[in-house]
Amino acid sequence: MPEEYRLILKHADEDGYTPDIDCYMRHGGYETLKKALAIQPVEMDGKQVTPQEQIREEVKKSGLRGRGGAGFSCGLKWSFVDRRSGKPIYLICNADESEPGTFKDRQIIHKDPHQLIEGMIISSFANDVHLAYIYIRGEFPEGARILNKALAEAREKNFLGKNILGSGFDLEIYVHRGAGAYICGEETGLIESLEGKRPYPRIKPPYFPAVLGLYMCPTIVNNVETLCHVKHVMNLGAAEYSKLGTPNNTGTRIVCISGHVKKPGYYEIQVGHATIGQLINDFAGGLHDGRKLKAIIPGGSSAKVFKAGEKFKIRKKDAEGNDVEVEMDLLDIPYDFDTLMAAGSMSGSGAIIVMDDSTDIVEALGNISDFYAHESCGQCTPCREGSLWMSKALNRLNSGGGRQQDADYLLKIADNIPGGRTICAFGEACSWPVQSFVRKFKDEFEAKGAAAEKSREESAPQPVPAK
Amino acid sequence: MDPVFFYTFAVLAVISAVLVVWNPLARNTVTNAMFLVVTMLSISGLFVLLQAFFMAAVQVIVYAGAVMVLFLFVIMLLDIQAEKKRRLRLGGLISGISLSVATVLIFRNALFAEGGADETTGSMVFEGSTSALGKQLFTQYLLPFEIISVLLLVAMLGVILLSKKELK
Amino acid sequence: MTGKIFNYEDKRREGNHRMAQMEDQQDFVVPSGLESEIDELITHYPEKRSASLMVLHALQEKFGYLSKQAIEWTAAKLDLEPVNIFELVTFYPMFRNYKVGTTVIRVCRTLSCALGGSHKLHGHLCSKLGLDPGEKGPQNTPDGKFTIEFAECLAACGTPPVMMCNDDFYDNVSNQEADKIIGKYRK
Amino acid sequence: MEISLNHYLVLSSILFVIGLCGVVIRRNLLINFMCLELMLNAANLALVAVSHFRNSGDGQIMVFFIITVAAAEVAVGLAMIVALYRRRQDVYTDRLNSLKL
Amino acid sequence: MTLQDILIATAKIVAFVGLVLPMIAYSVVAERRISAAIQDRIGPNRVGPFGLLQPLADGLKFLLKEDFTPNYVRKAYFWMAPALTMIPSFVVFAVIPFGSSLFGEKMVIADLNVGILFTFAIVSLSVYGIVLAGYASNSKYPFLGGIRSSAQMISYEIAMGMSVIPVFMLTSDPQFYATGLSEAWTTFLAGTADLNLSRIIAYQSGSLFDWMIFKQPLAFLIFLVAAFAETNRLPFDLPESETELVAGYHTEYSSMKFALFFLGEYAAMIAASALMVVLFLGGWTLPFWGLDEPASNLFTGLLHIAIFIGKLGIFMVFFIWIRWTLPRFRYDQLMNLGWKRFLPLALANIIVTAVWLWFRS
Amino acid sequence: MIVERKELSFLEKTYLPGIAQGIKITARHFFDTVSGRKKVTMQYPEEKWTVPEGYRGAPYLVKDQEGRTKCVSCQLCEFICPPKAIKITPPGPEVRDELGGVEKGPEDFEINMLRCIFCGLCQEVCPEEAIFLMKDYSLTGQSREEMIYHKDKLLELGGVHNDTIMKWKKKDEEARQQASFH
Amino acid sequence: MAETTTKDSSQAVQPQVEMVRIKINGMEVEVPKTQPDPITGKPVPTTMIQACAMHGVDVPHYCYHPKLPVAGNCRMCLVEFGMPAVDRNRQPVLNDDGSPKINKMPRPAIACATAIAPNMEIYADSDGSKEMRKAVLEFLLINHPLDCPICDQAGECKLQEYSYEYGQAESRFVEAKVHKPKQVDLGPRIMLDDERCILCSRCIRFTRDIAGDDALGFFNRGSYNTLGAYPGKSFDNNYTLNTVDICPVGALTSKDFRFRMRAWFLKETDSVCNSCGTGCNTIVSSREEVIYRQEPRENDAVNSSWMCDHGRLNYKWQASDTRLDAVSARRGDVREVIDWPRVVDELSGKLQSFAPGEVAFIASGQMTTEEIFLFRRLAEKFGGLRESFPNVGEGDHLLVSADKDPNTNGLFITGFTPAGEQGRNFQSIQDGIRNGSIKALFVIREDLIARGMDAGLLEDLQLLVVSDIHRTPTTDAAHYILPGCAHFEKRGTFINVKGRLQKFMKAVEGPGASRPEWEFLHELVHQTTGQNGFSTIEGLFNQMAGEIPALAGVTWASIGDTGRSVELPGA
Repeated sequence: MPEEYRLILKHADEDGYTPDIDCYMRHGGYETLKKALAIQPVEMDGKQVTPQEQIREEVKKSGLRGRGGAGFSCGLKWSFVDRRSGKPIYLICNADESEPGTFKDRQIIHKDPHQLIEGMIISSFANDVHLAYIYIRGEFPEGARILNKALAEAREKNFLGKNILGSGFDLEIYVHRGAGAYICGEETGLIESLEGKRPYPRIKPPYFPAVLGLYMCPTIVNNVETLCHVKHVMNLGAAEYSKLGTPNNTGTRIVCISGHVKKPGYYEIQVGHATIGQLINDFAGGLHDGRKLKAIIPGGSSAKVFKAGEKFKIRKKDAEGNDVEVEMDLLDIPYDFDTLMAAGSMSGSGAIIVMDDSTDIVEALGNISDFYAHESCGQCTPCREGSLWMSKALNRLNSGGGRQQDADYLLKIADNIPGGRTICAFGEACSWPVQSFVRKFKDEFEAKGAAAEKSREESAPQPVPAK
Repeated sequence: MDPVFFYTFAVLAVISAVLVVWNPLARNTVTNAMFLVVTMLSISGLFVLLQAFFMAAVQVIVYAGAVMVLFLFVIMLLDIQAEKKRRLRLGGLISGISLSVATVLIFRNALFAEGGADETTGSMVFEGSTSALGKQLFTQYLLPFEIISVLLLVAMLGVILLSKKELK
Repeated sequence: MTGKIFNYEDKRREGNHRMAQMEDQQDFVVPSGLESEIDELITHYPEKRSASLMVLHALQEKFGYLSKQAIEWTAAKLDLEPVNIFELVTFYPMFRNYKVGTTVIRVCRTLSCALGGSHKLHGHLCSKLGLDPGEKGPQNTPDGKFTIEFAECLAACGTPPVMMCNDDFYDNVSNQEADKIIGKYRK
Repeated sequence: MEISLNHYLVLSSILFVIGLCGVVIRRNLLINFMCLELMLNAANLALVAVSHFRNSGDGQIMVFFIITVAAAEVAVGLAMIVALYRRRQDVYTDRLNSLKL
Repeated sequence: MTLQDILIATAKIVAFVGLVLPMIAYSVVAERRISAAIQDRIGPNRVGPFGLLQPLADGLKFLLKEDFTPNYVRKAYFWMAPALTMIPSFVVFAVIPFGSSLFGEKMVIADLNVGILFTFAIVSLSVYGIVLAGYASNSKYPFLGGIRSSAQMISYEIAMGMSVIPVFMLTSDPQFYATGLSEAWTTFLAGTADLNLSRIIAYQSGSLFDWMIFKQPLAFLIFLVAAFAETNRLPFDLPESETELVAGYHTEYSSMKFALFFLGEYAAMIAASALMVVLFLGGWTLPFWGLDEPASNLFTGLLHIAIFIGKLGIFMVFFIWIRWTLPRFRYDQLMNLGWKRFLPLALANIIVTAVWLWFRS
Repeated sequence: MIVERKELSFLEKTYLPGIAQGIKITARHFFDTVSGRKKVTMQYPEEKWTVPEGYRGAPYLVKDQEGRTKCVSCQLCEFICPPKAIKITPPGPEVRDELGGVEKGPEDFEINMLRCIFCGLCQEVCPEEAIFLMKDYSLTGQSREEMIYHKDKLLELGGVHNDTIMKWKKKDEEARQQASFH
Repeated sequence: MAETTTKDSSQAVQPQVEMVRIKINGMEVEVPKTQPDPITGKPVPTTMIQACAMHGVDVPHYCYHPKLPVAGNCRMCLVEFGMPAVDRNRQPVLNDDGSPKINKMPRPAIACATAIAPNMEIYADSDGSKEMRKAVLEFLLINHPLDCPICDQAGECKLQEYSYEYGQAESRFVEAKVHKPKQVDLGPRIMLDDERCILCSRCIRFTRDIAGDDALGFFNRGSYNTLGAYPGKSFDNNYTLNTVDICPVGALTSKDFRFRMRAWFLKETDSVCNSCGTGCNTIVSSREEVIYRQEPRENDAVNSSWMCDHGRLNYKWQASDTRLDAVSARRGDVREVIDWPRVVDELSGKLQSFAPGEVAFIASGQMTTEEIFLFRRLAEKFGGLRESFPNVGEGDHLLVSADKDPNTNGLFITGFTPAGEQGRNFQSIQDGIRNGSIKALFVIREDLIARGMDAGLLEDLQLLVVSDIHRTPTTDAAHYILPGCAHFEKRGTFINVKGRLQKFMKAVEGPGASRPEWEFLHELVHQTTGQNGFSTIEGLFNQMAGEIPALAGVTWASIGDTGRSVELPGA
């Protein structure tokens, strides 16, 4: 059984580890920052390479992938930033952790806020950012307080403010609180929200944050965990860091396991070093006694569901770099970015939700669907109307008004929402669960609908839902 | 009586034939066609004088009753407007007149040559009896008759093909 | 785990329809301390408008809800039209433009917590406070002390069921624990 | 005065010449066509007259064939005129001067 | 041709017209009364006893109404057309034997050897009246009526002509003439040739089943239907269909000109009925009481005329009856029926008859 | 809807039986009338003609079960009316309470019965099923004005239409279930 | 769309833009690489929808409006498209025949916001694109109340049009619809029906970005999103009714037009607003000689697609009770109704009986250019003083001009009153009447008593001829009243404050005996000067253009629907 490899949460659950700056500095905090600020320009290929460029190169080389959901390369994201416009560049830490099933950011912020702040300062330095924000969910008032306190401490120690540690680098970080909107986790929605508007995601093109972000200036939006990793990349060096995990899926990541397991919680593992089965059975203690696995949502509620016992044919590169096709059991799939993608789902924000055989799958989907209907911002048509439609249909199905054709009915609705038809990825997020649940558990949906039809028939003359 | 009828019909035929070709009063194609009908009927009358009753009837049925109705039908269908007054083509006029003169000359030779056709009395033996005509048609002229019938069939097919909307 | 774990009689959204009903707060005065705090907040942003969420948070913390006057005050403060602020207030479920109890209990209803028994917890709390357990929208106790409502994911899915009382967060809430918490806030 | 064969032949040739003139001079396709019929009729008249005066049925049989052919010709000809008109909206020969219709 | 011939012919014509015109008039009354009865109405019953003077009133009305000539009509044709419609219908009567003989005169105006050809020739001309009326009116409904009628008439003429050929094939049968005819008939038919209409009557004399209607039922059927089409009667009244063409070719006509169309139509009906009586119903004969021989005295002569008129009446009533029974055909149906049904049927009938005759000989 | 046509037998294809049948029917009428077995006249107005199913008589307006005018003054009938016999006066912008929850109703609705050709297009086009061709055929009046039927008269003549749609009621209930706006 | 802007002057000023070759529905076309931004006017990349519109391909859309910023939220304009393929080195991949290889993109793009790129292929009519439209329409319609019979927009509703074209006939939706507030009173001129709203945000963008009054917003969230104004705050700026025009559905309705007439009955006439000197192009909708509404007509050189509420609603006077509808002559104390031929006869006789200079002429900026031209001729004939009054009010930053007369420049350009000399002769005329040197006055469309003339002074005149459209104290004093026509009732031209010559068409008939002024002026000129003029407006205009240097070369036909600029005297 693979061991946990704690990088971010190294000290988090240690006894006596407190979120204040002294404790952090005792454990070697802010050393990496000092190291980074001390980097000297070097000559390479006859060109002057600034320290900032060196850090960015380092992050790029480390293969660090965003931990927010999409798994996009962090170094690449930074490289898109428009540095020639002359407009200020902003950094925003996306701490609007709203994906159901995910609770890692809360741990980081509550237990080790300075790690985040250090990562942000390094990232800001690397990207010439002088004003950064932490957009934290409204539901984390405690987190906001902790962060504010940590920021004040850092400011006091001159890790923030003017001329940080004498390097001539200025940076200010502020905490901005959201107010309970899932859509603020979408980076352009977040930017709009930060600008004080309704968090309607922006159309891309033309409003790519890296070019036209906050106040129409280039903006970097990174997840909490990603920014923490930046610190560790700089600490370990890109080469060392990229040895963690598997190629192209480097580093560690925090996996949040919830649902019907004995020991739900967060486990930091090297990416790809543990399979889903190991995560559920070994780390999380397996299912409750006497229960059988029914379904797994591998990456937050918007990821496509896996049905217990599914087998996958996955193309991957073997040791010699040849493409081979491997058949894998669901529980044998390594928990990394690419394999899950190949299996038709995604690792998303690293949240595994486990459902055992006591779960009514239709009701579970109803719950998810309700969530998305509630959280749809209502800006663009397919998601606005489709999410509520699906939720209404599922509510009807669950409250005894179902029809046998409701499974197809749901699929037809869900198929009209994703695939680039909406402004942001919320369209996919709300339709993928419906598509995957209904496709994989169609018999249950149809059985429920048929049962409802039958009972209505028996208790006639109750009116059938008007067609 | 005969000369009276002959001249009546002959004059009628010639006058209306001229009016078919050139009508100073009306420039309407229907009028032309109607005068042609009159010509046809006159000729039919002449056939009667010549004791060719069957031919007379066929002349009326086919020419006046069918062919000319077809002409009228086409004229009306195509909605052919009255012609504008147009200058005659000089070339056409010259060639027309010269052709006519030539034809008249040719005919003159045939008509008024020595020993020309100047019979005045046809005997009444072949008096246009329909049955006699029929017998001759179906015995002596059977082959041409059949050929003609094939011709009619071919014409029919041709017309159907032509009048289809799209010629492909 | 028995019986239905989810309750679909969802009338929660009724709150959304209260847009036209704005609470009038005749005695709305922003204390100078709060105002200077807000002025400080505004300096955090290059553009004033950005501060609107933080200002609204601050006002709601002080008054418990956002009245008509609060919205108009905010708009004036940030050089905006009131409609701009009202758009935000109606969008974000954490902002309330209606009066609530002194303690607002928010129970997470999203999948992990639902699997972990949050509906049971909600039902327990309601019956304890004498409210309708079937109702999912916000409900005030007659004494005005408590408001209970469902909330979407509170991001502590590993320790269900979870709830928040005002700004305080409680996870792994058993029925007994819930009773204790209520007792604590009743004082 | 007796009416002789010559009378008929003269009449027939007059009609024939009129028809011929018409064909040559007129430019309206339909009228050309009518004149053709006129010429055929003139020929018919001559044939019937000859048949009568020469006392044989052959002339009439000939006429019978001519009438049949004429009917076929009229049907085909008019169909062609109609087809032509559909394409060109015109029945004047001098304007139908391009080989490719 | 002697003066006496001319006088006799004139007398016959006068007598015949004197017979036909009232028939037309009263067939109009009959039409109105019968249609009324069929539609549970009463019909004209005010003028004279039982409305018998109605034709008089109608005629008066036609005469006194304003004769309105619309602007923009083609005047010459407009005036000519009604006459052209009426004349052929009357001319057809010339060859119809409407009785055996009176005072030794055959009761037919012109006893032509090509009688049937004559009738077809004339019938084929009757289309001009309608076509020209349509053309002359310079108005779209009459125009459409004219176009329709020309196509319809040409089409049905062919079927009609084809349908009677077997009849004449039978009557020209040499065997029949060798054996079948009585002396009275032989003298009566002296000097007539094959296509003479009296010969047909002679052929049909004898027994009831010698009537062509029984010998050539198919020919009768086709002829009957074609007769309906040729006279523009329902169900083939497309040239004048009121509902679509607003009376078609005579829309623009009024007063006496309209009356001429009307007369023409009924005259044509009577002519067609008369033809059918002659061709298929044994003409003026009846197969009993010796009425199938040419008349030898005045009484039988008159009786023959009465028989003829009686038979004619049956057809007239049939014409009228059908009008109130069947709906109008659609134009394509009409053409289909003519070309694709009747023409092949008529041809087949000819062949069958020919084969039968060939086998018999 | 597609009507299946049954294949005709040979005899039927000749139409002769059909024609014979037709002649039979007309003959029956003829002889009935001629023999006087059937009375040709009817003692109108004491005796009234029984109007057959599907008869198109005069168009009238109807109310729904709660007595509301069903017409919402959309003016489609006015648009489609071939002889332009219908004239609707729209209500104008004022919100009216007397309509009973119906957002819009006609201020006046005129049908000129002298112009009306009873074609039924108004009934066919009506999206609210508010106008119906009734079986009235003897419309009389002493002046042209009298023959222009106005809204009140049309509604009175039309009466209540008992349909099952109950659009406004359903709308009300649905809205009330979700939240109240009134 | 953009190409409808006037071709003559505005096009020439713009710098030449680079052209890009793209394919739309398989048809190869060239489009400019950039387009001016609707608000700032700066060049921005041409979008797919603009490119399609330039070549006559209609991409259905709701939220997109050519004159507003792009929102991209309705998703109706989603189209499939293809881009030239590139290999690893960003070099274009070529087909065998050397043409660039086009890869169809896996995800569609919204045509309203996606910029065109060289060799791009837009598949606006592909099955995939149509399928997406169908889906979007279904989503839009599930919560739409479908109350077309009630809705004022029916007949000009985009939802109806596109449903007909792209939608499906049946609804699959069996759930309860979301119900939102109906008959919301947004402001004095606007009524909102939230259930019909498809949340395209056009109105919000218009009021925020064009009218500059951020009054509208969306409340709530998701499918419960509701358009509204801040409770208790009235949506009341001078441009509110434009939101009704741009609303693609019937959510925003004009209280003035609400439930008054169905769109399909209305006859539309091109006209020009006469409320101020801007001369907004309008469409006057009328049915059976009643005007029901006035809407802006697109003209980028004048009013873009907008119009102020005041001008739009300023048509009611056309049907007012005070309209003059009879020609009358005052004989002593008795007013006699006479007919036009007689009044022209009498007037020309009487006018000619005065010595030169004894008749003064007063015109108005409400008259059409042709009428002023004829009036000047008449005045020149009698050599009298000429006068017109300035009419100044308040203007604004957008469309409302301070000059309240639509044709002040017409007065200047025809030389009736030279520029800057309005109102200068009034005193002299009054003095002239007083001292008897002026014996007659011919006034058109001006109430002298309201301008401060003493009513008694008018009594001193031997002849007072007044032509107006409404009854005024001056008309009451007149010897002859000549009822004129409102600009809705005749044809003519106005020249706006910026010197744009625009023509307007006749929408309705004038009341009673009223007659376009140019008609009787033409007759008067003809009878008094013997000059022959033209008896049609086209001929009259062309004749005028020949005599006025500023209009040289202009003909009635060449004015076009959107007018043309003319040189202003002194400009």
